Amino acid sequence: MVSLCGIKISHTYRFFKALKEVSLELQKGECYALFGPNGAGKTTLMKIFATLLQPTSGTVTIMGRDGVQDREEARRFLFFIGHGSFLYDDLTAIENIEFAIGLRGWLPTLGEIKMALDRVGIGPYASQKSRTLSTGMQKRLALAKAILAEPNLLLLDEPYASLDEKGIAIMNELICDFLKKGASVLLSSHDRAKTAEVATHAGILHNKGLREIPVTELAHALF
Amino acid sequence: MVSQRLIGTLRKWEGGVGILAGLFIFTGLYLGLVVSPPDYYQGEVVRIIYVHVPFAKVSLLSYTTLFLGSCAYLWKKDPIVDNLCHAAAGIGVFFTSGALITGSIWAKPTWNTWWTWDPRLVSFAILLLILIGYLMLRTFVDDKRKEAAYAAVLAIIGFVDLPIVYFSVEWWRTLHQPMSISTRGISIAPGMLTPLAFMAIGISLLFFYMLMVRTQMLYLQHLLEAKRGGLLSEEEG
Amino acid sequence: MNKNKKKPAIISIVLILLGVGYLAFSNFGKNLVYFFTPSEVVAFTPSHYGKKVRVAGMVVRESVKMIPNTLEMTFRLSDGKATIPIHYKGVPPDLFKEGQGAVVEGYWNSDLHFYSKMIMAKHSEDYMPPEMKQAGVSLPRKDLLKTLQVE
Amino acid sequence: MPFFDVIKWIVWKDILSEIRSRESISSLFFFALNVILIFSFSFSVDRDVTLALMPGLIWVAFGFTSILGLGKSFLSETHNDCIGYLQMAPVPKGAIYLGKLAGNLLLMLFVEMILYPLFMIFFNLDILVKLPTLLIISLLATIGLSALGTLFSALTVQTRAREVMFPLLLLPLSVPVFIGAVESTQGALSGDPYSFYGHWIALLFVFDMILTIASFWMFEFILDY
Repeated sequence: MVSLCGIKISHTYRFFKALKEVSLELQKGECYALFGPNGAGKTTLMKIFATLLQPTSGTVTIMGRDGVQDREEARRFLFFIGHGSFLYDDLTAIENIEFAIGLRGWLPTLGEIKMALDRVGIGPYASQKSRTLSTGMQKRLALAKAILAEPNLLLLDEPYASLDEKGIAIMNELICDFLKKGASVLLSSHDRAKTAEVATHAGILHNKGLREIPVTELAHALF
Repeated sequence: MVSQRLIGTLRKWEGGVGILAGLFIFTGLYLGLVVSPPDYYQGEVVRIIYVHVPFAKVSLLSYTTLFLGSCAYLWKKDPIVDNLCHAAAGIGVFFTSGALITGSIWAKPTWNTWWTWDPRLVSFAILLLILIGYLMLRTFVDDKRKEAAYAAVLAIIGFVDLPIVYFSVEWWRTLHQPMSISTRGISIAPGMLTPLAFMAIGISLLFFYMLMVRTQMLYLQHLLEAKRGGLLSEEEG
Repeated sequence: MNKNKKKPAIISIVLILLGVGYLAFSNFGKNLVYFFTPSEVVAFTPSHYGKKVRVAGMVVRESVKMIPNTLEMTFRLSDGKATIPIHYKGVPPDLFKEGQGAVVEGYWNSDLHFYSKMIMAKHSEDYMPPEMKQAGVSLPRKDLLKTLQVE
Repeated sequence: MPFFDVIKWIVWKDILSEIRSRESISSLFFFALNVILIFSFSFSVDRDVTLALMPGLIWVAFGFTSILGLGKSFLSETHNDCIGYLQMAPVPKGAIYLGKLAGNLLLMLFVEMILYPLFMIFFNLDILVKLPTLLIISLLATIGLSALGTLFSALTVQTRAREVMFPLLLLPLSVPVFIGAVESTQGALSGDPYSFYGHWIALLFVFDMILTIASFWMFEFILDY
């Protein structure tokens, strides 16, 4: 489905964290959780999958498309929720969704948008300018976009950050939904207990390499 | 790796090119300043032609190198090509300002003005501004790869823009003698052409020599920075 | 570059070349005058008092007269058909000589003098030693000033 | 994803944001008003002199305004990392460029349309009859400025010293636009026949065409380097 082979980012790109060879493959319905200390390269790896960064060597393949050469094609299949909220401050929540999904080639009806917003629990704020939304609500809004975008690969960079209890529960529920529909999810996290609820695979980025760990150990093991 | 091979080649040839450039320039200067006759009209002042014209030609050569290098970088994304472009731009600033300064010095006694709004003068001034903007832009971008791509885009847009600048100013006003060496024939006496040819070859070789040295310098500088940042993997270091 | 970009790319390059070609070869460029000749200036005199123009011509022999105790001088500029009197204030360039070409920037005043503070010597693109010039060797290219030559 | 839909979405988003915040329009308008006021204080009241300087004044005012307006056109994209979303969107990057260009063009033209009457009032100009020609000149020159400005805005907005770099890159390269605009405005204002200044309009057209095409292709390397 989705794979990353022998990814390296090397010295010529002065300010990037170098990744030593990293290889990782995700099948349909799998959720891979990335752990690792700050600066281990989690975000770099996510960005490579999101086709925002290109590796110096190695290949990225998303749904059979080369993530470097055919990245315009590959991008149709993925959705990335990162630290930036991708929101335009002066547009309302609904308009932001319309724009974001419109760029992906289809326009959801108002009913569909409202339904997605209700699903993530921010239905009442649908017509508010997004600058008035709190960080947690912005994250939920991003999640509503992901529901409508229906990606084959969902990339979540620290999805639990700035979400409240309820938000985390919604997040995990939605991740399970995505997996059931056959999507693959790659997420990076520091919260082992919450991640253990959804992850099917886990790995730890350390010394710029990736070491796989059993999911069953996630909840209690110290690493 | 391509970079290593190229750096090896540069290191091998740079000495030869440098010595050759020196020989040509010294011969050219001797012929131009001592042997060649003064001009029938301009007198001794004409001798600045032996510096001015080669400098002007080599500024264009360096910008063409920068343009072609930038296209190649955007195509292949090879970092060493970016180092080459960076080097060409810096050297371009040297030759372009040299051409402008010697031109000014020449223009004062002959045209009675340091500067006139002539298409070639304006184009060169704008070329200089583009090159300086290019070098400044490079210092203001944090991410190495972004820096290279942005710089290449700027160089290409500038190169496309220059002919329009030239024509717009030509239409606006001009005061510059037609080019002496063109497809229409050569109108320089042989005694003056020889030193000019020597200087033109010598300064071009000087450009290539500087380019070779500077490209290696920039390459090594990046290597060093990477090493300091601990970004170098073992097999590359 | 993938296949569906090839056609637009070719069209783009063709359009850019057409644009530059237009600039280079349009008729407009050929009709440009960088400066007027004295006979043209004489022709449009009355309507152009006080307007800045550039005139190119030959400095008439023995016409240059310095005005004592000032930095001013007068001379006549000619293109063979018409001659205009010039009043110049400033230091003339080294290459300003009688019988040679000059470009004068200034304006036509109502006292029928052309007032100028700027003279540019126009030199040709021929470079050769004095002996060759005396021997009457002519180099292949014609230049603008030769067409203005009077004598 | 159809090419023109992307353009439409970007323009829709930019215009809607602008209508909501009125941030650019109001700042550009008051900035230009200040430029005009300073001009009117700096120059003599001699009508002939004013008329001779007018084309230059108009384009200095428009030029300053576009530096301010175009320079921040990508600023809204850097908030909340929206530029990252544009990069990841499965659309041709050239379409995003054309969308931003169209938005900027509309904004700049709107400001210029407000400024022309102000020039008429403050400098006592009689330009109503010449307005159609002036509008065509403004349109062509503004396309050229916006084409370069949009590209350079994307290029400088993610660098340090954005405010310095933007005019430093834009001004030298837009020399032909300013020469063409001033010369043709001069021709139009003085009532010369079209054949006297038509070539300047042609120059503006050629500039627009070449620079828009070149920037269109180059934009991809800025957004998706």
